[in-house]
Amino acid sequence: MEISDSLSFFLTLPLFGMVLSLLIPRGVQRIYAIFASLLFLALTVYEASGILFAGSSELAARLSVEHQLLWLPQLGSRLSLKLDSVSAWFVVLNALTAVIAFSTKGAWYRKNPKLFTSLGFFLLFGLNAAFLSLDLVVFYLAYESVFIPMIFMVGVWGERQKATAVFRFFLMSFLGSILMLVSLFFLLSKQVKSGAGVSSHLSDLVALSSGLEGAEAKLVFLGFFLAFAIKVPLVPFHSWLKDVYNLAPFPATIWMSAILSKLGVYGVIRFVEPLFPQVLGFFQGGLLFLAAVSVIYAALLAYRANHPKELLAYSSISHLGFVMLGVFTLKAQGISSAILLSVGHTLVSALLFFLLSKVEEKKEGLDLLSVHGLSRRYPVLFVALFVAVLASVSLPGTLNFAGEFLVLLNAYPVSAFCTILAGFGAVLGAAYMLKFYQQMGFGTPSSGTSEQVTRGDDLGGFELVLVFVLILFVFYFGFQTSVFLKGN
Amino acid sequence: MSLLEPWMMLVVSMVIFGIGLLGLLIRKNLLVMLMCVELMLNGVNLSFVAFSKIHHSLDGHLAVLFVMTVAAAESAVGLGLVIALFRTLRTVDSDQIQILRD
Amino acid sequence: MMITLLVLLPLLGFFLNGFYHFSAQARKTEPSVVVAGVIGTIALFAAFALAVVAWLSLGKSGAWDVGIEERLFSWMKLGTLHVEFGYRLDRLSGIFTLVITGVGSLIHLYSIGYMENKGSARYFAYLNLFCFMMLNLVLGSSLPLVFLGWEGVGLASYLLIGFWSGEMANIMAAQKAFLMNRVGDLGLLFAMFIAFKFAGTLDLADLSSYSFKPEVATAFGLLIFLACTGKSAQIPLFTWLPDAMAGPTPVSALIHAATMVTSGIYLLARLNPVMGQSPTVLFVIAAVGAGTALMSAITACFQSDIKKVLAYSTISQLGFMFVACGVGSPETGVFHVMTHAFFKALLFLGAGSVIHALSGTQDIFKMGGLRSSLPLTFWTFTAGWAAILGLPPFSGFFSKDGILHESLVAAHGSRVIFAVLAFTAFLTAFYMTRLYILVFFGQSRLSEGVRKHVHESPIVMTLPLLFLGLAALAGGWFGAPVRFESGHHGGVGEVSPYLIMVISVFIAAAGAFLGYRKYFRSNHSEKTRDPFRVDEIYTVVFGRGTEMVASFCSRFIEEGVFQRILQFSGAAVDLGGNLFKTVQTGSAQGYLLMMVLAVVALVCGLIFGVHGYGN
Amino acid sequence: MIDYPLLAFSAFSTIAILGSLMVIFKKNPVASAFALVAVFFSFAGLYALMSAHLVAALQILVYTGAIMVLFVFVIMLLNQDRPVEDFKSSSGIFKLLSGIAVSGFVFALVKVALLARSLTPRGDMTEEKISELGGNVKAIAESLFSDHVLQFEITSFLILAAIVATIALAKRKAHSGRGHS
Repeated sequence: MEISDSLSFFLTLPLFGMVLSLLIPRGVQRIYAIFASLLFLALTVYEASGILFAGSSELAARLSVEHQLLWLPQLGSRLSLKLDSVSAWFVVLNALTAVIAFSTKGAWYRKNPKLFTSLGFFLLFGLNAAFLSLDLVVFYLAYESVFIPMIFMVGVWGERQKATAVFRFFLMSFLGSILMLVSLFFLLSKQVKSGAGVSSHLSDLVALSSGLEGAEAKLVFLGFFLAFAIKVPLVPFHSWLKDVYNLAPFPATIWMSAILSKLGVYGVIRFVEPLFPQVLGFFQGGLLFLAAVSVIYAALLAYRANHPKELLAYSSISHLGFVMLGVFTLKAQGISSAILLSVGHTLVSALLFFLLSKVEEKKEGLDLLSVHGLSRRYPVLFVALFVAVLASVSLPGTLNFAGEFLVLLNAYPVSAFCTILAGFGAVLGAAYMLKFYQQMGFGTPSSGTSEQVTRGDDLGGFELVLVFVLILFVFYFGFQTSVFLKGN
Repeated sequence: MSLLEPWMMLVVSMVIFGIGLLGLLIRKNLLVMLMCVELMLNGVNLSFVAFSKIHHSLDGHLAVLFVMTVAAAESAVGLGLVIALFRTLRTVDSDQIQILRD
Repeated sequence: MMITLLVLLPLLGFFLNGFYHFSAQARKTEPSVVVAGVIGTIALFAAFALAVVAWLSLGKSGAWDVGIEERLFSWMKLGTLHVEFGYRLDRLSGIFTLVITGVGSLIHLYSIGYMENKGSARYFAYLNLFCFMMLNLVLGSSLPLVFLGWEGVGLASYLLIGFWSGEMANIMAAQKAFLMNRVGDLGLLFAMFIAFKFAGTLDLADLSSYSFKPEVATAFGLLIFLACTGKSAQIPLFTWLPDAMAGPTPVSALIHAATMVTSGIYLLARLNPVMGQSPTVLFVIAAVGAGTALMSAITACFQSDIKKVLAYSTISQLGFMFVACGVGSPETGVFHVMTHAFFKALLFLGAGSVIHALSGTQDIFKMGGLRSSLPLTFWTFTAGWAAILGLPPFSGFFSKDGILHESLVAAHGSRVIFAVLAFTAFLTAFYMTRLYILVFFGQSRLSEGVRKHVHESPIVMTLPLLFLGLAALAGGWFGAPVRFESGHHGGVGEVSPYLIMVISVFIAAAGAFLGYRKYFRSNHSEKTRDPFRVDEIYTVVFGRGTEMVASFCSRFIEEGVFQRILQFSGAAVDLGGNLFKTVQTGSAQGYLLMMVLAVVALVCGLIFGVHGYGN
Repeated sequence: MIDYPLLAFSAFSTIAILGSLMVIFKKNPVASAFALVAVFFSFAGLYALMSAHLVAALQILVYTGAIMVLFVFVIMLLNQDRPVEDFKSSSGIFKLLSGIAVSGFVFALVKVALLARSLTPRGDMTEEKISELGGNVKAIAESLFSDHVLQFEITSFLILAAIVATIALAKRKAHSGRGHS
């Protein structure tokens, strides 16, 4: 069997990049990683552009490609990749996130850079496999494999009590994955019993799961749902996140908040929704409430947070609450809006963490209680940070506004109460983001930071271009939302 | 015709294997434990040949040849290790050798 | 594309100035205030010229619904929702556009004199950004676009209030403004959801002609009104405006007096047909407007900061406008918006001129006798004073009178509201006279250091003052055509407008006289007081409240429950590990035994009985 | 008529079993080693009974000739000053459990062995075929150097590795020994 399909490069190229990174000298690892990921981004956009910018959903559907390759016949598992208007965005975001994460500077390029770059490319590979696969076994494997580089990154370049963080991360994620695995095997064994051939392809499992009923369906649903709810995370399942975001090195944080969290969103949209439409409908009220509570509760926690990473971590939960609110409307429009918002969130949270990493790189501390007045030292950096903050509080004109607005607009007819509850998150969001920016940017500079602005310290060169392009995206797509919303 | 049948060989081989296993379980002397491993290997070899006989095939014999090679290599390395351990720890008691435990 | 161009010109100014700012920074120089100011002013002035042309092209029909519409592109299209990005200029938005660009360009001009070189390009960039957003607000053809402007002006206001970011107090004031506005914005957001759910459209023209069910109309109207209270500083969301005076004075004149704070009136006037569908909403608007007018007028009497007095006065005047909308006569409200923009901008710029002359002193009890040293400022300020008092023939006379009259005779007018407004007018006369006299008359109470530097402002500052003085004087004369159709009479029946005029002039004279008597010879200073302490209550209830809820969440729920569960689960795994650790004796033979036992069990299982498992 | 093969089998197997028991129950490792030699010889006899002549020869060469000599060498080389606390150190319950486990194991294995009675031949290497091919040794050699040549070559690597490992162990010993004393 040979892979001659156009989609396979999404998987093979990152692996190739990973191998290559082991051969590249240490000194040029960063340049190599940025260059390679940019190249990959360009290829990805080229490959996906037909679908992304198709004028209508029909055209996009026609352009979607599916590729199959049987590889685990015992489980009926095929390497079944599909690029359609849902996965295309996530694949592009994945490549983009890699570029941003590789562009950070720090210990990971000093201590064992080869490991770092190869882990990054492996992550790219795993996430692409997860986003493209229609086969649940392959998806599960990819979903789990993503976990490995994350653990390594936190473990090798993390701060202080990283062991605890990694342990908690592992515990929660593993719990979720195991539940998903149990549910998956339950479905497969059902299939065996029913006498039909084994196949873990989504469409075959959909046919099966529609036959499940009552408590059985609900339990299987919960298995899948909990795994994704932990990954996103939704509020009662979020407790692992604080420490991990806090202690992880910046690229890992960027990856986690920008794209790993989307894996949960994507899982719900791609798998849970078609597999368990009735059960989702049954739980809808509760799920919407959970999403709204996530928004508010995480916003309150962010308001209390004293460390910017922690604050942004909670803000990430809060925004993903909006995304999930859109998903749980269970309507095509709501889900489209949720995808729109998650694209916005990916761009903005990656941008925020990236800029924060730049602040840290300048050897400034990162404590909101002690670090002040940096905007004078790094004017360009802080202008960019301010724009990112504005996008994060979803100022109209940004992509995040369009997403949040449409999510709430579509959620309102479904549950006015949850929409209003989530809406207050917007006010709190402004409160904590402004607090974050003001504490760092304004006020009297803390001791050790001189008043003098030294150029060259500030954002410049490639980083400036990257940030500028990201900001441009956020605003351009904020107005050109039709790219995302074709036909629905 | 002789009443000797290959299954009898099998029984012997398994008894020898069991004795070797028992020795491995209850003896603490590393040297004796290595001997017990040899016993078990021999037991297996015997059953290889016996099955070979039953099946009218020579593959069992070949397997025995390979097992012997491995056994020779194993005992050489094993005994080397024992000597090394004895040099550093002055004992061949398997219970005393616990440097990897903690 | 005239209107689009008109909107985009300030945006161009914003980018040019922003670029100028950064390029100057790259060259390690301070941007020149003249260059930055000229860029900003020309952008605005060109926009004003375009606005005049556009206004004239509307024709003289005077009909409300004639408008020029320009559609640019499709913004959001999802399901039945279709939001066009487009602008629409009709009479209502035309008036606002003229005021924004006209007063705006004067204030830009004034700022050239007022601002120093330091950070001036940034300042003018923000100011241009504000004008761009404000134009979006009034010209946007659909609610989301209005919302874009709505939040955008909030942002610009945030940036400008906190312009002098060296002091944390300014930043906190800016933050307060932004957050309170954000609460109000929620109202607009939810109103949009309701509108879309029931009317299926967010287009302003479609929406105003849609008739809602009564309870929906009430909910929609109240939410819109909530938004307006935020932006226009009405009860309950008014406490940010006095704090917003932390920004540069021209900013206070432009944003917090002439334009942004009147956007609430714009929205109410724009959606008047929908508001009219619910008497409850109208009543609430009128009551809140009257209450705010009275309350802030009382508070203004106790202020000693010249800008704070004007700020409370602005809130009070906005209350008048809300009453006009609430009694069912938004056109008088809009008329007052216009005249108020003239005279309040004038007053603020005059105050700015005074502050500029006194090197930053803002306490009116440390001024006095400035009439001779600042003649031009004095005379223009007098025009503003007369206009806000409502003395004929100044502009305020026509518009304020109109509101007083309408509050009595319009469809939803009543005596109580009229009485409250009349009393407020009396208080207005009192505190404005107090301010006027304390600043310009009597003995000088300046400190020695300041006195030496007192000087009249440069021409770029006095020129706008003159223009605005002229507008404050004559701005009301062509107000008659703005009072389009005052047809629907209800309230308390016919009352002669002339009677109201007489009453109002009398009230103003009485208030002014009282102020004159009390302060002309008085020398003792008063402390600033807030008789209602609303701000403090808000700080406690909402500031601390949020703080407490947040810390409850983080301390008890997060640390106490979620993190602890995680710790426990970690401990449970540890415990399990320790349990199994006892099996791991480290004795190889122990492991071997276990292995053998397991194999025996397996083999026995395979041999005896469990055949055929899995088949 | 005396069934010589059966007689020989009984003799060899009795020696083998008794010898192995001695291997595990003799306290002195030297005694164990000599018992093991006896076991190996009797195994060679058993192979010969099954006409596996090559294996029988190799058994004597490799096991008795090489491996056992190695063992005896090592025993002498170590020259233990104090005997290993052999049987005393494991607890009674451990020994009991071991006994039960192993007898269960052997029981199960014998059960399997008895199943072999019903097996039917699957290959074609009958006695006649082997003698036709030129004898046991030649037949095995043919198979070894044609079908299984790869495995054969790999074993050479294994042996090479073993040699290297042993030498490395010996060398380290010399170093650490100097450092130690």
